[in-house]
Amino acid sequence: MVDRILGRGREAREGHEGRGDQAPDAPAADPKAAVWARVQLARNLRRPRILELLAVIADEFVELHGDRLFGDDEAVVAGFARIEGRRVVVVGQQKGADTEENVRRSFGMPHPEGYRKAMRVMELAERCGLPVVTFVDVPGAHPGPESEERGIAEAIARSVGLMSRLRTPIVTVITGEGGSGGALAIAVGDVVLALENAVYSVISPEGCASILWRTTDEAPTAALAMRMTADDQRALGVVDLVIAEPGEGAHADHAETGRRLKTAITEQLDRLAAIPVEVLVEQRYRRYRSLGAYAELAGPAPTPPVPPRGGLADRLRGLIEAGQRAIPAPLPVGRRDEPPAREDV
Amino acid sequence: MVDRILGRGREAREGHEGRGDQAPDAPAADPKAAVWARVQLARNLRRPRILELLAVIADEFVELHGDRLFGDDEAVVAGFARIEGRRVVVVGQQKGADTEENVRRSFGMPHPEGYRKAMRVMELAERCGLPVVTFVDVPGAHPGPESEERGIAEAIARSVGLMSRLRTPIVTVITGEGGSGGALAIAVGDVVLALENAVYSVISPEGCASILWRTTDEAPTAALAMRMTADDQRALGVVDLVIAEPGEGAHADHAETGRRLKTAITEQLDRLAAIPVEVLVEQRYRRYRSLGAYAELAGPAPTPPVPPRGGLADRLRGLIEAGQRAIPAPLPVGRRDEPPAREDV
Amino acid sequence: MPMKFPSFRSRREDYPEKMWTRCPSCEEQLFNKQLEKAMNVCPSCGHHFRLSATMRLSQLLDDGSFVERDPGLVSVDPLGFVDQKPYPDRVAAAQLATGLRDAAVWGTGRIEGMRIAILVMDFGFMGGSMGAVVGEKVARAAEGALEEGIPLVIVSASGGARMQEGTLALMQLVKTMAALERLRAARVPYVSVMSDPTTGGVFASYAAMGDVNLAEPNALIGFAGARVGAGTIGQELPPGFQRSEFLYRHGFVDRIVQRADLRQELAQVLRFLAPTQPWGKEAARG
Amino acid sequence: MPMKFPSFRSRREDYPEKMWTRCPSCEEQLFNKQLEKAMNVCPSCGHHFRLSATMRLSQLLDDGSFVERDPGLVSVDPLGFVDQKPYPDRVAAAQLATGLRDAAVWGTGRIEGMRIAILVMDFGFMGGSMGAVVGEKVARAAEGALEEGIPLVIVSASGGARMQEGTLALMQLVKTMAALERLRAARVPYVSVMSDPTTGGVFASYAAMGDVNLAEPNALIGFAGARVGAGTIGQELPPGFQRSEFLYRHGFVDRIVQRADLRQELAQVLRFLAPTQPWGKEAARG
Ligand SMILES: [Zn+2]
Ligand SMILES: [Zn+2]
Repeated sequence: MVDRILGRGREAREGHEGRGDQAPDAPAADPKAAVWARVQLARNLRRPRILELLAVIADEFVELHGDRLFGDDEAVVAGFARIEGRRVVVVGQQKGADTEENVRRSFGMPHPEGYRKAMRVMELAERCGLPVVTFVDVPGAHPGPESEERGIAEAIARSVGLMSRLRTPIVTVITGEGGSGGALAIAVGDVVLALENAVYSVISPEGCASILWRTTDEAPTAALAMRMTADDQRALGVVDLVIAEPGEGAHADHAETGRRLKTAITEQLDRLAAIPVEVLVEQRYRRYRSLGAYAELAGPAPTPPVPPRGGLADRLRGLIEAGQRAIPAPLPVGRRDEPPAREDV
Repeated sequence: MVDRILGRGREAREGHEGRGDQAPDAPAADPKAAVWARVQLARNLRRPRILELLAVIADEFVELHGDRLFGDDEAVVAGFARIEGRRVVVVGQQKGADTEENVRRSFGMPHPEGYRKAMRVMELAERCGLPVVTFVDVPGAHPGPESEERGIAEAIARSVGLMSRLRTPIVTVITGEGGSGGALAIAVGDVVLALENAVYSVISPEGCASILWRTTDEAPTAALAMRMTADDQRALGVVDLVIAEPGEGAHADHAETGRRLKTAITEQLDRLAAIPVEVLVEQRYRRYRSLGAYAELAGPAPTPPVPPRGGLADRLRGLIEAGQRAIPAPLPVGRRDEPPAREDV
Repeated sequence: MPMKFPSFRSRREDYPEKMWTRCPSCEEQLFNKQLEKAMNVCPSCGHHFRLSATMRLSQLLDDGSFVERDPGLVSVDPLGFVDQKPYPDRVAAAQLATGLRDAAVWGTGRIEGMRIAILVMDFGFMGGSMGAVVGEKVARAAEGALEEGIPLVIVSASGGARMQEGTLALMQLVKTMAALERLRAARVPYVSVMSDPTTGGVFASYAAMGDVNLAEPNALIGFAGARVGAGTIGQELPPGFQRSEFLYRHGFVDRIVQRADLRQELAQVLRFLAPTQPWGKEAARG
Repeated sequence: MPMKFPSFRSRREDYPEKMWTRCPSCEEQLFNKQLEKAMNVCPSCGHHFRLSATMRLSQLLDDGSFVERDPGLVSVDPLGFVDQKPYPDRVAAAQLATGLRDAAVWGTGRIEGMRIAILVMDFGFMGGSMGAVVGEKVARAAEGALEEGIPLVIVSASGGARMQEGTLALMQLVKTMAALERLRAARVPYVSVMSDPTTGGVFASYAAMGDVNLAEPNALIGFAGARVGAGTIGQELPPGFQRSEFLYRHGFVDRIVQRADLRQELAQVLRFLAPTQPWGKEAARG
């Protein structure tokens, strides 16, 4: 039996509660409260997002707009930036500073055109040989009907696929809320950094709680169970490096947060620039290929034998030849028609 | 002085009126009436389009739907077909047989998603190594505001660019109305065939007449002036081969029209299959690179010298240094603000 | 890691046989034998019941052609996840109920004589949710198709990523898409078949990205849960929202195919997709 | 082919100098010298007047850096096209009026020191329409940029394809796009600048397809003529239809740039686009 990744999971479970005491309003003694305090910090409205961070990090920034297909989604910011002389392409989600801007930016929840803009600009980065830096902070992709109509799932899938093979370095920073597929769509990188109070999860704690505990009141319980803090994510191997936040947290000191991020990003850019692109892309493939824990048992195939085809003629033949073949009964059909757990991812 | 393509233009002007007498209701003596009769034939509602032709030509047809971005535009039909054993990808515009179907198919005028579906399926053809056969019959791309909003120009430009470099053979057939950019978007090929009564033009005769003659009554005059018949287009080098129609025209005999087309298409497919793809794509580039007539004069540059930059400082410096540089007056600005001829292409 | 694996008993022992099933769509009472003969499609209204992985394989593949690969992959519990019961207990219960080790089965087989790699999902196993085992199987199926140069077919049935594996489940979107991108670059065809339901992270990765996307009629296909969507945004949902026909109309499904036609149409599409030149790492096709 | 080419006299002789121009937007009377100093932008309301090719080049390029290429290309009359006057007469009149041989000028130059290939269009020459000469110049500009490994900039101002050259004008869409596709494959950057107006076949080919698309404010940018669109469909047009801001909102323009900022912003974008590795047929950049 092989248990490939489990070690990292164990580490997450045992090692990293120690930093919980840095989170304000959260006694270290209560891990659930500590985690929930971090979720609140990650969602703090004054937390710096791509534009606030670029104001500190970038010497120069030229925003590019539009997906060349349908629209310009202001929930995603993309463009050229210069970071201590290094030319890069940047992509990130952006919320608004006030209600008017929040409406314009769909409260930071991208529609498909936001991800399609990101893809266009990342492809441009690949052509120009510019590295990509992404800043991830999103409750999730926009869940409205227009988002579904225009193919939010297709956009996420395509963007994830594109980033997995993009022939240029990608540095990803989870700066705030790493909300599921809407985060992942711009968070596939050669290296994944996270700010200390950032969180990353497959589903919102509220969504998880409402499905598994049947009440959103258990969101803190779900948050703890999902091990969504930056430190836990590092222990799982999903995040490579956690960057400490100054003082009370990133929201209280954009400038210092930006400076620390800048140091980390430039270090990574310089490290990745030294790797030949073929090697880089192969390493990135391996990085994601190895994420996820499973065991592999030896022994006989456990799946029930496949019965002959179900066409009427075949089926009749099957009945006539009964005894020669084992025809297991199909699963009772009723229970396969329950509604699915729809909030997954 | 080089006059590269003019010979073909001359040929078009002088040689090919002879077949006009095949058009019914049109005395050969009046070339304008003959051309106009062909325009009417090309627009005949019973003329076979891609689906009617495939019913005759194809042994097998599997339609594919959707652009994977926004919608499925039924004004464009795309899919796999088998033509006498040869697997191909087919693309074409389709009108409806009745009002209900015409509404569903936008009267055969594609929106951007129609061309984006075509591109998706042509890229699939390239990956699978299947040749592409396109059937062109369209008054023009859909001219409505939603078509503009979703980027009809971008879709046409991208499709034309894609076809110019697609690494698989492309056979294009103009079967009816070759209406401007909306036709061209699926009409870039290694070889361009046309049915005898097909027409091909840069703008509809009505549109041309309304701009240049200030009345649509002169549409037949414009049609003649634009030399839009299949024979004229062959003489210009835009069309490579004209396929005779049976009896009164394609609309009167779909079966025979299809059989003739099938012979021509399979001949071309077999010819193109023998050409290495690198050579094929280079020849296609050369085909379009050489279309268009111009002359090239020797002698000094005629463009007025470029004045120094117009920034205020530069301008002042320019005035101070007057006499050292020639500063021609700009063109009177007023006449540059006339409305443009908007119906072009 | 202590984990008990169920013995794989015949499921006849686990489920008392019922004679009748009520169609959730037309409410007709259907004789089970009759339903089974009709490929689990309601003969009265055409409702497509969900299929087990083995039923799906038997309906699609040439008799006796399926050879399962990587049957030994089983889920572990990287997060130590406990909700109302521990994750390992949920897995064990699903194994017991379905006779499967996880929500996907992959292997090679033939369809109208053509050799393919095929992965089918089973909604009966924890809602067909995708954890590391499903992701690993999809990646191995894609890599196997690439290695052998044979087309890949995936039949999806899933509520999305498996919450109990946290972001490691989310990372399976990358793992699967990265493998499919390599398949595409090598010009090996991939056909996605979406059955009821295909939602969340499975729809937002491999299910959406076939060279050709087929869907069974009226299957629920979407990204965000209808509850999430409507609740967050407070908008009314359009009619037929997130059903196959909605996805078809919006350009994400090539063809909606009745179950009775699926095998034949899949074979037809695969015959067209088969590259004219050999592809994949080897041109060897048996 | 008999065709008289005008002598290229100073245009001061052709146009009596007016002292004042009325702004079509705010109706202010503007002193021409003042307007010229303001780069032909109304100082009162910001209306961007159209520019001649030479004015455009002078505003964008480093002084004295422009070297014209292929100045000898002139239109011929492949169709023998006569409407209310013969096509050659229209060309001759336009040549006389503008001092240009056709509606586009291309060459090499520098912008903030960077060497680029640049093509600018002149709406004053038959509505900036694209016939074989404009198409040929765009293709040669793209091929020149590829050959030398320098970025390409095109400033469009056009009503579309030139009807008088029939489908040969339409074929220029293919010629230009084919050349641009080769540029893109070689990773040489291309920036499109759309000025008032950029419509029809020019918008439906190279103007829409920049790696970065810039547009001047309130420029008319669209495919179908508003008359055609509204007439055919009988729909009301949305506000701001086919203006730069409309195109920006719908995702087809990266940035709307005031004329006063255009040179600087173009240079900035070009500095970012310049590949980190040499590209094009040679890496030689002067
Ligand atoms: Zn029923
Ligand atoms: Zn004004």
